[in-house]
Amino acid sequence: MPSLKPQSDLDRRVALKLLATAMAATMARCSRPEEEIVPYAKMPEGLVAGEPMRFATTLALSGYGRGFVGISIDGRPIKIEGNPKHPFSLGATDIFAEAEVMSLYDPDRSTAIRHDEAIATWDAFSADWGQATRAQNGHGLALVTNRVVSPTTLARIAAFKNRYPSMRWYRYEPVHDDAARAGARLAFGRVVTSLPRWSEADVVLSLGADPLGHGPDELRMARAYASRRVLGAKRQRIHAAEAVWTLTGAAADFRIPTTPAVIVEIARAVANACGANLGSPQIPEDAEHFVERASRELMAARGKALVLAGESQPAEVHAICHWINAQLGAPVDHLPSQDAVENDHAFELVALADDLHAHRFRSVIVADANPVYDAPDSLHLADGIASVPFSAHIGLYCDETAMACHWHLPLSHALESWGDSRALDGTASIVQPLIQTLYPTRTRDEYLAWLVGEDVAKAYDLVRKTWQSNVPGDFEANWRKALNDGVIANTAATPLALSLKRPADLPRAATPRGMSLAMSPDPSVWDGRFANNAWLQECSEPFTKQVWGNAIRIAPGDAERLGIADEDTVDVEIDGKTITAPAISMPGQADGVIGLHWGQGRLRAGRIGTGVGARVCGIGAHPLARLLDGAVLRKSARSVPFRSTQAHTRLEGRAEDIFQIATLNELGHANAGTGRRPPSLLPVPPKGDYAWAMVVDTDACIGCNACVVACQAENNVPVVGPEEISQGRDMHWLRVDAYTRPHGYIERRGFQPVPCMHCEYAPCEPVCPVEASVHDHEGLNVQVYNRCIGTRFCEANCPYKVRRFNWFDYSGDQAYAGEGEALKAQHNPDVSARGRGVMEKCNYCLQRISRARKAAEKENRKIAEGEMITACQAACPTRAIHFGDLNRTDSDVSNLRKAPQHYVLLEELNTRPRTTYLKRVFNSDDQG
Amino acid sequence: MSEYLLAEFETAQDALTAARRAQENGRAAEDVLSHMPIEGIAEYLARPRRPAIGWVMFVAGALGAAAGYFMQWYSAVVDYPVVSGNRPLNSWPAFLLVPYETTILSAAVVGFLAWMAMNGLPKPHHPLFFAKITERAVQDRYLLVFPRDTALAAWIAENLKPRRLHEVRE
Amino acid sequence: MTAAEGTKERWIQGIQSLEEINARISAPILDPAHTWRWWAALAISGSLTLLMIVAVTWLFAHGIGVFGNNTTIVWGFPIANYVWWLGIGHAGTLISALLLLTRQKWRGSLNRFAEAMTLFAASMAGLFPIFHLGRPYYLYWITPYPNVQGLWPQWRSALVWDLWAVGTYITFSALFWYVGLVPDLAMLRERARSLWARRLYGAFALGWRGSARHWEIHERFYRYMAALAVPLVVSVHSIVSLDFAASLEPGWADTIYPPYFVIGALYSGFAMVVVLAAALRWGCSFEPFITHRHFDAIARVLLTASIVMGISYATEWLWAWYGGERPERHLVAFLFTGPYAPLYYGQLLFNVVVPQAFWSPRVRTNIAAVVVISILINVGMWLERILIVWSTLSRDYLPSAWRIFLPTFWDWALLFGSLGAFMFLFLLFVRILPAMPAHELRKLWIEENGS
Amino acid sequence: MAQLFRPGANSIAVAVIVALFAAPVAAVALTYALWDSPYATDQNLTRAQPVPFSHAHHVGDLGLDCRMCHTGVEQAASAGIPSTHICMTCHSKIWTNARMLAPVRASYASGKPLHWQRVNRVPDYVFFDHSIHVAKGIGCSVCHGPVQKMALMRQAQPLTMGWCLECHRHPQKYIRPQDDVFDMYWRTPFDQPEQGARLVRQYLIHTDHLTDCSICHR
Repeated sequence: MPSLKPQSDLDRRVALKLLATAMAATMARCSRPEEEIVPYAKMPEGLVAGEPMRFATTLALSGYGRGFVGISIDGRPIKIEGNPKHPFSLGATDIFAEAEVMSLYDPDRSTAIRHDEAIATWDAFSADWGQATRAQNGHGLALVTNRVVSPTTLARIAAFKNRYPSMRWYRYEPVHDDAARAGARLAFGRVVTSLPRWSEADVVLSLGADPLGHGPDELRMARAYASRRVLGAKRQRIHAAEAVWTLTGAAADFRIPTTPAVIVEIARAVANACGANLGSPQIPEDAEHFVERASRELMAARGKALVLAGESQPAEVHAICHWINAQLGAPVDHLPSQDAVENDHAFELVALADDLHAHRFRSVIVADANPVYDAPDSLHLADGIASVPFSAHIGLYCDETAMACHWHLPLSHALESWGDSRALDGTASIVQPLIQTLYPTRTRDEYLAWLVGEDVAKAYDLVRKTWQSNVPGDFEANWRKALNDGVIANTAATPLALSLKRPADLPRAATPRGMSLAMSPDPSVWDGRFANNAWLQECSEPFTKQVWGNAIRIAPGDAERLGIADEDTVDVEIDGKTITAPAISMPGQADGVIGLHWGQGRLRAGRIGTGVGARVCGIGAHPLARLLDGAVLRKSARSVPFRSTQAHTRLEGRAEDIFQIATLNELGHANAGTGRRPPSLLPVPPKGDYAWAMVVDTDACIGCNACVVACQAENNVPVVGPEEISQGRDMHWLRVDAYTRPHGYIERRGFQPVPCMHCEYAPCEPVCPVEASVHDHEGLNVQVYNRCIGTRFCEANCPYKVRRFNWFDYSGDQAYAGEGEALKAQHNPDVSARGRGVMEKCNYCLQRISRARKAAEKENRKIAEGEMITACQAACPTRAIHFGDLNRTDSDVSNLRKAPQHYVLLEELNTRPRTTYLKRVFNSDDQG
Repeated sequence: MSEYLLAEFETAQDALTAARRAQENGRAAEDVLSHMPIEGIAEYLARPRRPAIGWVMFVAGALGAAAGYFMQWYSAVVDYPVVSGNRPLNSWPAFLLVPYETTILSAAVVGFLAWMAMNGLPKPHHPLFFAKITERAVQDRYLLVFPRDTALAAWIAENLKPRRLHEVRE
Repeated sequence: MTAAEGTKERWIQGIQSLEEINARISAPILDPAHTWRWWAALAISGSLTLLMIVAVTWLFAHGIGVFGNNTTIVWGFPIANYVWWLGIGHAGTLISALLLLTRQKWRGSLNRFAEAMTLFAASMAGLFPIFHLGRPYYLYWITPYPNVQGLWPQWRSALVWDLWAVGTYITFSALFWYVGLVPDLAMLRERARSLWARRLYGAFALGWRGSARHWEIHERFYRYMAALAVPLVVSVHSIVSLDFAASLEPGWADTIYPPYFVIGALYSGFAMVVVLAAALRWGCSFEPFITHRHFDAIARVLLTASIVMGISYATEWLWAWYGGERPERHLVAFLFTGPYAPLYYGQLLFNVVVPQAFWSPRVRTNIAAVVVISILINVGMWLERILIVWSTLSRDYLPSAWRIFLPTFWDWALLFGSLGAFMFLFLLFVRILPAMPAHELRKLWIEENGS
Repeated sequence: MAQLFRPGANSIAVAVIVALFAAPVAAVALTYALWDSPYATDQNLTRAQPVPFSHAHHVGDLGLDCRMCHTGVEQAASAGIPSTHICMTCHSKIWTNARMLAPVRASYASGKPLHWQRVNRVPDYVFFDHSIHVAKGIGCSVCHGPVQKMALMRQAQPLTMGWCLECHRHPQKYIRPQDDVFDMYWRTPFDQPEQGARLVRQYLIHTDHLTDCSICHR
């Protein structure tokens, strides 16, 4: 592996300081500092200085592995991209994968062994460990982990159990699937993983489910979803009944906001329609039409109809959905669960707490988990762990749990580790490091091996050992292929043929006392493990556009009833526990339901994440619950700022022009766009070798933000921090505007990614006094940072407001929480870091265009269609972003520009944008 | 080494009449020193001339305009053409504003220089300052300036009736 | 105006001799009375100037993030202050030039200090675009100068036009002012007591001795300059207005902007002249030169201007409605109902309603009243400038980009600091240079009283 | 006796006025001259190196090809400073114990890289790419000068933007046939005007695009 070598290119801030003295320097000689070039002593294999290298690797989310490709330059990982060969990446990424490079270089990562906070040594630890486990077979020894599906880790745990037979292993995952597991037990008598073949469904009914939301299955689902929305494909009809907005709900053709209790009744009604006899459903009449239509269409589409239940639904509803799907012959595979433990997650967590308080343990190892944060305060885990004589925490950070333990052992980041993992369907892939460990850390497997005395074991050997035993044929060849492809061939599980139990009666949900809390993992920091990642903290929540915190989302009705205005700080009280956060009212959310996100309110996340937002998972008696009743909402005495990157999501009567919506019928009648240009007095643009253009399909876009973080990683876009956000400042080159507008009789929400429009008649250019904003011959509107003097006339005159100004030295001296220095290593060396006082903006990944052009020119050919891919385009799981050359009449973008749903943002200004859009399209009620 | 006679008058009117009479008698004054401009007195002086400062400023302005436009045309069309908002390289309507200003600027600056040159200023030292009375000339008096000459002095005292007659010598 | 008409009708009152004029005019310089007023004023303005220096240091040290600007409202106080100060800077040259060409006698007492005001105000204005820059040390990139990159300014940018307009304007005003000063400097050369003072004034008087030949050239040159000044002044604020009008933003891209800005400039400029005139009259006992009639005359100008402003505002509303473009209409609605509404109503009140009091002669001749109203007008005009900058950027085409501007301490510090610096310079001016054009007043006095 | 100034004052005054108008112009002219001079551009500057490596010896006398040590030049933006191992491929056999080479051997033994002083440098916001220039017939000597004569490496050209533009505007003046790119002794042939124009067409070089800001700055 190449080692992290100091950046050989000149420190950019020095350069800027030099520039700053340019004027004076003309008078007195400016003595430029000597600049050193440090070559390798020994050049690593295959490395060309300054050229990117790509390694297939695996990153886990909630334990399940997804295969990605890591890009490193001069041995520094700088970017994560999708791995087309991996069934759960399909070449796309999500925000968590993109942000891993940020976590890798996080200066707050734990770098040393600690004993009661003080830095300690291996020897001290092993001595103490020996003490704790001497002369016993593991009696009173507990191991706590999150979900484990990695074959190697499972092998290590087996070995551990082998060495300490009577130890107890507790595994729980904060973002769990207990309801689905229980539902499967009811339906099939065993736990299974059910994977819908979404793309095969013509009609989908989602009962509070969010298959398009973040999670281990998002990328596969999103791609399937998009495959039914491309031009010409038979469009899917999606019905969603849900309490709070989900990305799936936003994508649905027909959505109805209902309380969880009503969703149970809807399930009952649909089941009855399929021939079950579960008593008469109690459907409020505003939902009747929805239910009737959904059932009718499901019936009509037998074999191609699918019903999905959400985690917030009780096990019975999941069971019923399995039964309905069976009746409908739904396209869904039931696979053996990769989760090695039979018990449910919440159950295990409670068991752990009970055993701790019963003082059953003399030693506890918490391996890469943070139960003290995840578990509700009612379990008093911190005290429990503290009461154990020997306790050790293995983790990336000195987090809440590390504080409760005596020992803390620093964990290696995935990008510096060898390991393996499995995807939801069992597809195995290797975790391959892109860099040597930055600090003296070890992987989870190494620690586990080491705890049973194999202290020499290196992760690399452990992984190879695992696979030597279960890969037939020439191992070395398969190994190289596995590393190269990022997947291990034929490791996916085969679907089970299961006998289905007839559904027992569906219990009537008791009408909730007080308001109910609908809780889900945070769309930016997930279950809290990414809370110290500045990119993700500044990545806005899809609907509220909130950053750096979590809001209490309430229905407008409740807001009115309780006299709560947007951004008021409110208290949510439940069982004596209180959550305080700013409130935001969400048109289209069910009355009586409060929406909350886990994952914020970390107590010991690091300089970035500590104290941001409110801790939601601490409340309630039932750990990891998705739904709680009996909440009381009231205005708070405290005041917590609501920080968002978009203050206005209503379109103020400009919907027709800005966020355009069409029904399939309207589209049918619309005649195809001609691509003809409106008249202008200005001359025709000069014809260059290429005419780059982008078409963004707002119909495919599900608002997952992957493009935003991908852009940030690719283009060294700095974070600005909460204070600056409150000032109304942000730096994202690509923003996803969230809009809500009534359409027909329902509230529509949609997403509009807005990069620079690269207008042919760019308004920003003629107003720049120094030619810092100019056009090049390939139609790019380029910003020359080093020429910019910061008049900001360009942004003032930009109708799309896509330009971003460095009010402070965000990427250098004045970086938020001193991130600047730490992230030098992550910076993409092909992109300038922008200094204070200059304007910047999207440039269609100019560095990639330039790389592609040079590659082509060296071979005296032109860049091929699809050869040039922007960072946002590469990341997009739904392929909503199309990029290419308008000079080719046959190119993707040229064709899309002729599509009937094609439109130009603010066309009346005749700025001739090169970035254009496809309308959001919905099925209408009538057509089948 | 020049020496003068200064005929002092109380009012502009007296000065004007005196200057005219002197000129009619072929003894036109060299110059008049006054604390304020006196309409039309210049034509009664010896060797009257029409100052051409207006023409100087006009020419300067015209040149300024040409230079202003040329600078823009040369830089934007010839030296380094850059595509800016796809405007024509020679965007003449936009290029008219700078020349407008350069016209006025050069006319004013050149005019100022001409103003000094034609007045022979700066001249902090001037023989006339040897006369104490010149300090009143810039405050409230009127002085007709003649070459020093005894005969002339007598004539002046006789015909022009100055309030006083001063001699200027080293 | 001739001596025939009664003393009431005279522009200079209670003066017995030319010498008295000279004495009164040089008094503030050579033997000042009640200096404590001056020192007090100097102390106040001095401390404000200090505040400005601190603010600028802080600004350059930390970057323009210290302002209240944000991602969409990228322009804020500095631009508004720039436009406002430059507007004030318009009165001086206009008064001396336009009134000279139209042979207005009341010009005499006003032009000298009004021109000084112009210079100082224009200098203040000139500073703000620099404070506003992200990288102020590269300001010179806007100028065409030989450089190793082979680069030029981008001539289509209104900011480049600004540079030339303001640069020309300051240079021009300085020359115009100085040329007018020379004869009076000569007077001071003779009246000053200490040898060094005499030498100093002498040096700047360039050896002016009141020669008839000089006077002839001087008169011509001065009139030509005046003739140039008028189109110049008109062009300057028209070009400034193009910073906004040459864009395609709602509320900015209006053809009415240039005239509207020029009148606005006149308006605020004359208002400031009133304030300074009153101050001089009081502080330097210039009562004989600055009479009620002067205030009355200016008040009439202000009244006219206020009506024109009112019409301009109405025109904007009309166009927004008649043009029918949603963003335009939305913007006007936003002005009346949005968070800036109080400021907007203040603007309308101070700029259009209050000045209507000038219809009454009693108000026009009551100096205190005229001064108060003029101050209000200046406040109103500043509000207009800031709202022009803010409101459009706060309500742009895309609702997703809508934001509100919240000023910071440093925004205010620079505004009031610049006011202090302006006062400071003006106070120095009245103690160093003749605040009244002695030679012109002597001429005027003679015309009014016969020799 | 009311004279404030001596007669000499008149000429002094005139001189002052003239200076007032002439000084700014002179200042700008001087600044430019200075800024374009080697004094500011570091042209012809040599720097002290850990090992006094002589291109004159290796290229001039021994006739080594550039690519032997600068391995990246055809594939990458940076030509690449040779790793110690590359030095030792020869110097493990010849001059094995020359005192001059002690640092190299030390680096080889310890694995700690040598710290060279950069000679040819463009600012970090300029993205110069060796490989494309080499691929399009721009010879090493165009920018690096007669390296084969340089005992110690020095910056042969001003490397100012104006200098870059000259070639980007008129590549035909400098372009060579592929085979001559690494020829340090290449001389502009008499028929360069025709040959240059032909090569520019042959290599598909579009000069209008060559002066786009985005070619070098991102």
